[in-house]
Amino acid sequence: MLATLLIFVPVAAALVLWVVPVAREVAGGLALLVALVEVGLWIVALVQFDFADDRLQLDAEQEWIGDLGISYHVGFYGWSLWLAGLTAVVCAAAIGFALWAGRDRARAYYGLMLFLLGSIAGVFASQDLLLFYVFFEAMLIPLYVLVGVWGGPGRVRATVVLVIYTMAGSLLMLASVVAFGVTEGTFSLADAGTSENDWIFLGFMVAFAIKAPIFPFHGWLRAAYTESPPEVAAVLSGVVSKAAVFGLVAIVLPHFPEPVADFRGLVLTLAAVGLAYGSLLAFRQPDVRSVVAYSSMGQMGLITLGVFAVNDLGLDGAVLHSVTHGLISASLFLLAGMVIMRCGTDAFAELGGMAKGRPLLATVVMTAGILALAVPGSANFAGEFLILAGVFDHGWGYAVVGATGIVLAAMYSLRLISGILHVRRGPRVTDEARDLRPYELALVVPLLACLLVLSAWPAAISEHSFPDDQPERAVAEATAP
Amino acid sequence: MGEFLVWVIWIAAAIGCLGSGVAVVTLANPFYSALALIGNLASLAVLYLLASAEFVAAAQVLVYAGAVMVMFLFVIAYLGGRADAPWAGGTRLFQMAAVVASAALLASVLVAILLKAGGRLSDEADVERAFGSPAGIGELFLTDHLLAFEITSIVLLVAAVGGVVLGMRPERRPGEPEAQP
Amino acid sequence: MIDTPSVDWFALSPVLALLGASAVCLLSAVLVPALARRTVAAVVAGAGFVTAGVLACLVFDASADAELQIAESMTRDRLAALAQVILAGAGALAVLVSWGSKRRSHVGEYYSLLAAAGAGMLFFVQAGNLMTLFLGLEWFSIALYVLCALDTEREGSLEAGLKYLIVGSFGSGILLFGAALTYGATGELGFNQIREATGASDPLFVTGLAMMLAGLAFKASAAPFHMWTPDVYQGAPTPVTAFMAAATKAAALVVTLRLLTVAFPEQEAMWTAAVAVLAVASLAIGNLAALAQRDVKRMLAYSSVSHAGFMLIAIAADNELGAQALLYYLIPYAAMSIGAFGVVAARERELGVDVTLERLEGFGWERPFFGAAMWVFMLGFAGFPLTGGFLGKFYVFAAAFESGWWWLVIVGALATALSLYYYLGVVRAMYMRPGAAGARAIVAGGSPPFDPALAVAVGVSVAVTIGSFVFGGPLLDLAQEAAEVLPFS
Amino acid sequence: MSGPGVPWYLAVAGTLFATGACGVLLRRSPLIVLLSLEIMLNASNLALVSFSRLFGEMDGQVFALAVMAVAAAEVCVGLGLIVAIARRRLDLDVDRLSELSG
Amino acid sequence: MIAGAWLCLLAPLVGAVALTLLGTAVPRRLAAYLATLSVFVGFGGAVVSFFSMWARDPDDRSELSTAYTWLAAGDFDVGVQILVDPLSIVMMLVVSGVGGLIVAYSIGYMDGDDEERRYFAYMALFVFSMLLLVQGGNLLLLLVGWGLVGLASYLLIGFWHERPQAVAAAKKAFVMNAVGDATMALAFFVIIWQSGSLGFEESFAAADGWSTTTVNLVALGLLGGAVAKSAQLPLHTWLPDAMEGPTPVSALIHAATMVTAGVYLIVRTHPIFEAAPDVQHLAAILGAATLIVAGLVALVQTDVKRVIAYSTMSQIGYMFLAAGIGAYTFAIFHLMTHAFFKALLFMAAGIVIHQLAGEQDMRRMGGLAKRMPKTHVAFLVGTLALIGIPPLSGFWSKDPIIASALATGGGLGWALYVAALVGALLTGLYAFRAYWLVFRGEPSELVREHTGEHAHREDRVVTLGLGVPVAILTVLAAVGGLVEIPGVWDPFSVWLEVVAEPLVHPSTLQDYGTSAIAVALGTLGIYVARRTVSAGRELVPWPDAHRTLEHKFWFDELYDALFYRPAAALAVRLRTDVETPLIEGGLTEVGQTTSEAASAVARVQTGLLRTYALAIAASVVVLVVVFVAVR
Repeated sequence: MLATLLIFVPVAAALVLWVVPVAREVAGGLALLVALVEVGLWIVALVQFDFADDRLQLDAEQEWIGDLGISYHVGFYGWSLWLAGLTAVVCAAAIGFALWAGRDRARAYYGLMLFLLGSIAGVFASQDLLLFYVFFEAMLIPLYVLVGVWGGPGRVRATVVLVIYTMAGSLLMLASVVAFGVTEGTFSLADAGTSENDWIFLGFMVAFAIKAPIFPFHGWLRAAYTESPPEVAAVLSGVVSKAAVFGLVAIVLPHFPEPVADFRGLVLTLAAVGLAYGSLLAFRQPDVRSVVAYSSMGQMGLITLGVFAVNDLGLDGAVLHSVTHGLISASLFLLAGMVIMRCGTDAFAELGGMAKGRPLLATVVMTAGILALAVPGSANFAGEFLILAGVFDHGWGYAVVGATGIVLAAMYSLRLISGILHVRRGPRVTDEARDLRPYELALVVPLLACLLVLSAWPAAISEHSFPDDQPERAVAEATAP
Repeated sequence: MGEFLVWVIWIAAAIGCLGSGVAVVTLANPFYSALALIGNLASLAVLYLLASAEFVAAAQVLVYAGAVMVMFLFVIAYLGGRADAPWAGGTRLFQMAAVVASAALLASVLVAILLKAGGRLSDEADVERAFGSPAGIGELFLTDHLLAFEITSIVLLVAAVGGVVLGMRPERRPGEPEAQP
Repeated sequence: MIDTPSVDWFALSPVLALLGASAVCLLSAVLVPALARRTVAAVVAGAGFVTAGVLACLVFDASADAELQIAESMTRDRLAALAQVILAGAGALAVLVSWGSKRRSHVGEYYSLLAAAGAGMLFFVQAGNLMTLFLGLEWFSIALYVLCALDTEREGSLEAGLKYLIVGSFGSGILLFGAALTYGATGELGFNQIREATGASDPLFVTGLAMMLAGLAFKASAAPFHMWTPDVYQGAPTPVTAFMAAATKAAALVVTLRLLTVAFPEQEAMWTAAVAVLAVASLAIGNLAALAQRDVKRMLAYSSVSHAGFMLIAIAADNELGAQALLYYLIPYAAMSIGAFGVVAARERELGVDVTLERLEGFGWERPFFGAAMWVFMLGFAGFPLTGGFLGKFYVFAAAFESGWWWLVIVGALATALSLYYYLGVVRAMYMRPGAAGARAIVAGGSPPFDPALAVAVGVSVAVTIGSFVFGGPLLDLAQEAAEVLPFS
Repeated sequence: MSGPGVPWYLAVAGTLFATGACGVLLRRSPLIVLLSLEIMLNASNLALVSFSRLFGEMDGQVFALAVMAVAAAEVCVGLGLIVAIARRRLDLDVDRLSELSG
Repeated sequence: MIAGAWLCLLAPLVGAVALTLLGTAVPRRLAAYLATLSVFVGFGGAVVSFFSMWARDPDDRSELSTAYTWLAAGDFDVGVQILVDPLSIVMMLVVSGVGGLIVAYSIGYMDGDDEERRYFAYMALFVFSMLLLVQGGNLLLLLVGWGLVGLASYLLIGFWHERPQAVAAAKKAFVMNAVGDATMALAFFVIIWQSGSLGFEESFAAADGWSTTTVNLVALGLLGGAVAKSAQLPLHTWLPDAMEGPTPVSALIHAATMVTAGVYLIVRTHPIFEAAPDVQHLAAILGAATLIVAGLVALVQTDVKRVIAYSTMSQIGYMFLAAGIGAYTFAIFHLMTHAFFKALLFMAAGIVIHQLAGEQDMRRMGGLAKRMPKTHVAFLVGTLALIGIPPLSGFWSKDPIIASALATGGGLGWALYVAALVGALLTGLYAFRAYWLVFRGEPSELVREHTGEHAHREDRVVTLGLGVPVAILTVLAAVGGLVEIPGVWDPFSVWLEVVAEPLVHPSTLQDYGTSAIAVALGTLGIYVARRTVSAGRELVPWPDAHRTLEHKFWFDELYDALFYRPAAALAVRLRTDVETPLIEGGLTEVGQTTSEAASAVARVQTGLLRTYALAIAASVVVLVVVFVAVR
């Protein structure tokens, strides 16, 4: 029941916003309120959730299309609950940011944001293959408009590439969904068996590889992340990309054990290449958002490494890192947005020296940057460590690349921090560029606070994701040599 | 003897039919083309007769060659039969393609017929004298093909309405803007 | 004494209702004063379509078992009834879209022809033998030829009318010749009798099949028989285009399905392959050509070609799931088509010129309702979830996969990805290039009159588009009941 | 039946059909295109009539009669259109009717 | 005892967090006091732990305390746990004690800086991190502390963030340390892979059963981390640059505590190194190489802080040497005394620098002995302790290391022995050169300007509180070595032996003989340095050699050419040659191809009726032909 509420409360609010003509302030306030309610609902869900129980919880099921075995079936496992929580928190911050930045055409905007929130929650809750696909695609609808209408000057191309590229992947996945569901006779994730078909597997993989994105399927990435409004980029990189993680863990691993084993080398290689490639590119990008964009790509490669390690360490690490990466990349995008609001640009060439006289900004940017580089002790580090320790089973090379990634992450994160904060004052940094306001702090600090709390106790997630009898165990057994 | 005569008539009608058909397609002036079509229809009527379709043949001459073609001629006369060279317009390549396509259509149909010719096609049923008579046809129209009969009338009605609507001078009040969709 | 056959008036009642409406409209053109003519004619035509739809529902309900009547010239079954419901619904929406058009002349005749065309389609899907098939086809075709050309003031309309007439007659001629050859090969006209009479490898028979397939594909505007479609859709009055896009295709595809599966089961290897090839060609050509369009109606025309491709995949699947998919697909497709053309009509009436993508600029923000509706239709066409278009595509893919046409599924998926560019292009034009000065300058005479009928039509279309997704289960059950009448092996 | 057999009729029908098609493909005057279409329909009629004779059943003849009516209907609409076009002082040339393209 | 240890760990953390959260709500001075207080509370905790540990039986001097599970996945779990044993207590005392003194010193030193509060928050964070490093009860927590000290180091080196060199140095330090973190992490992955745990006990116990390759890999990974953190060859280049930070930072992080963490790591994980003797010897060799190279480079440096920095590298080289040959107790002993005298040197230099308004170039100093007598005494004590002149602390701790090298024997032992002795000579040279340049000779223009009419300023420095910590450290540097006198008493070794039993035990003869040689060499160095410097000559008169030393053996240039530039170039090349043309350009190309195809298809649609009919006719023909053919 709670799962249903998590999905449809924001969707209903979106419909209300679209239909009822309210003032822009009211629209924004309502949206923020609903987003906070969503966070509250999630907390209720967290409290009600029994992590010792490995069954689906907070679930609801309603037959939808009987003859093909399709139903509206939602619910959470421990690990997907965390992803839902990430969604609620990041979306609330993003909506808060939008409220502060003052987006025009408020009703349309906030409605779309809420719709996006609902559909992402739907992705993480769905337990039916077709339902998953529905939400997976539904996410794109608001994203398309949000980027296309409220984005930067290159938004049209960005949206075209984003939507067509990701849809091309999703449609191949639809083919796979059809093939798998028809073969199995059901679309229920719980009831469906396993498949040995490489092609069906590849259909899913391509979709998730594009969504994540994994090298070399990331052509849409830079344009989409840099042309979006910052808060949309925050949701896009922080949360939407995690839909791929959900897909991999909920669909690919349990239902395609043999293809997973066969293609593991390839996927791990691509993920490792993506990690190194994204990190390297991030190191030489000219502006803040591009850096975050490519670093996101690298981190998604890392998460993929963890998922395809298919063992406790890798999977727990992947979930943990999904959450932490979601929080940190959202924070960084929001911070980039705040910098842009002040200086009109996020190009390093025109920034710098902002630490002087802006202690709050400096502290927050520094904290975010340090978390982003996964300094040991941070939750990000914990996730990264688990993932690499997990993937070590499958070859030390991946771990070596991952370790290189640690160094590269340090390089680009420090460059990012210094580019904003340090050395001489950039040409666009004027005295009007004030320190962070309390409202802005209220947006970013909770995200960072979540991360710090998780840093103190990463086991909160890593220990409460996959209870006994995990799906990945089955995979491991099926694929044991 | 009767056989021979039938053959002669048949061949004459077939030649007339095909020749006039070619004439319709190739003559420059629509007026002559229309006249050629009348010839074509008439020779077809002969073929119908030879195939024991008396009523159809009669209808062909009366309805088709009579009524329809008269309408045609009226329109041609109304518009002034402007000449139109059959080989004008379009590239050479296109014309070649058109002819080749028609020839291919012909060839494929003929091949299909040829492949079948030895079989059932040569095995004609015996028919009574009444075959093809108005009575027989009328009965069919009222029984098995009742619906078809009714529909034919509707089709004609629709066409009539359409012809009237299209051919009518548009009622336009002075100063009225052009009609919009 | 001739034994006149007993006629199942109930089964014919939808057709008759529309014919009656058509006749009343025609009379109104003469009897009703000019001022009230539009109201009377439109209401009568609308009522005719609604009545026909309701009656078709009743027939659906009462026809659990399929029946052949009057020497197989007519079929009474759920397949036909469901198709009739869809067609009648499309007609009713088309009437609503037509209401606001600024037509001054021939109003009565217009609605009369619209109702007549609808009646023809309703009859067409009931056809049980080759003769009724041909006659039904000509019935609605002739009405449509006239409707296309009815704006005699506009060159484009006349051009569309003549093109449609000539190419259409050419197509009908081929269909007729094919029917003749089929008759020659079997000596039978009824579909079921043909199935029983056939020898599988009869050259005349397969030639006939090929030609009839071509003729029907022509009506469904499947590539490469589609080339008339963009020209005619663009030139014809927009409400007529809406009706044609939704209804003609639906009727033609349902009849294609019926003819192929009922009369030609033994040639299935042959025609499924042919239909698959047509489907691929339609998907490729329709989508590619649509990419290059600036005129929205023309773009939608090409999009209808690509959708014909999708639905042909369902036919090529040659299984019950495919039939179900086709029948379901038609529901949202018809709604989306009419809705989309309805929105185009709204813009057209606002600007007084043809609607190009450039002229849609800012439309979404100026007219939020129409903008949002168009958004829904485009998403539906593109097969996004939350619209029936998605479930339709999904079922088509499922059907194709079930009969082993996995590569058709891939082609369909890629084609959909391609189609996104232009569907979203419409959204892009409406929302993302706000208010170019040029578009406002040509608005004819200030703000357009509120057109409740059009709004209702678009609203209903949206409701059907989304509703068919949410209530996909029950609708698919209906489609399945309809599909059951077909004799799949 | 005496005289030529059904295949001969069919041969004539086929040839006629191809001739009509050729006319549609080649000619620019809509009037002659209409005439060519009539030829195509008549070719079908000839086939129907000969098949009707082949099977000794009159269905084909009935069909042919219906086709005749349809042909008349098409001509009626076609001529109406041509008149309307002529009234708009447009060239009676199907090649000139190519505003709608692309 | 455990409570004391926890208090020691958490007090600085509380201080750091409180300062960060309170921000400008606390006055600057109060912030400074809070930080100092928190560190001294930590020191108090450490002292408590020390005494309660002292009271225990030597076999029972180890306790592991787990607060909660920090990270867990499947069977793998790591707690927030601290290990209290003699080794960690020594380290706790040094870190919190010396740290407390340096933080107290900072109160005066940083007085008036714009961002004092931030500074003290960072300092407290550093002390917490360092304590976590030494107290961490498992390898992962050790790595966490390891990373956090690197972070604090980064923050503090770059504290003056408007100075480009400072920011660059901070980044360089962090990145080089990240390399070390990465190799350590890799070693840990191997350990997890092999033993499924990161607990000290479990992994050390498992190490015996590993293959040579495995254990070598693990040890190499750990050594990589140690080398990076302790600025040993070849990952040493960041340390001199790190002198861009405030001087107390240099004293605390880059002399007394953090940089010696590598030594702690080797001692802590000695079972692994002992299982991989080749790698352990490598550590010794690297230490020896570093002590010579750093000593040589220090001969020509002109920046007083850099001289001390190189001397730090050099001294840590001794410690590595000791750890590498298994003289663990001496390594830690030297670590402790080094913390005293090196912190003292830095703080004394800091006073000088403070006095001279930030000037760090020794060539512009001179003659300060009379003008700043107290500072002079402190510096001199530090210098002599560094050189190893008895009875100062350095003498007691360095000579046993050299003697242990002798006791190791073999070719390696002799080589190390010679290197260590050469190092002693070098130490005397560079240390006394610095002393002479700064304090003796004629006062320079600069010195006169800043000390002439304001001679009382040293007093002001004292009143600011700089004097007290320096005085304490002076005492410690002087007498801190007396806890271990070879042949007389060895409580320090006994204290530590329960943690790490040394592999070598130099005989008394070796000890005293070596001491004699070392002291002689040191004195020789002093003498030569004094002669040369007072004559105004360079210690290294040969131009080529001088230039090589000035360029620090071209390590920076080498790394720049080997790693940084290729990486940056690769990043740029990837963008220009892969990302833009292939990944993004590929999409554009697909788009263009599609739109070309689209216009081609649209061109076919000529608008000419007859082409439409032709298409239909042709298609029908094809259909018919195919159907008839395949029927």
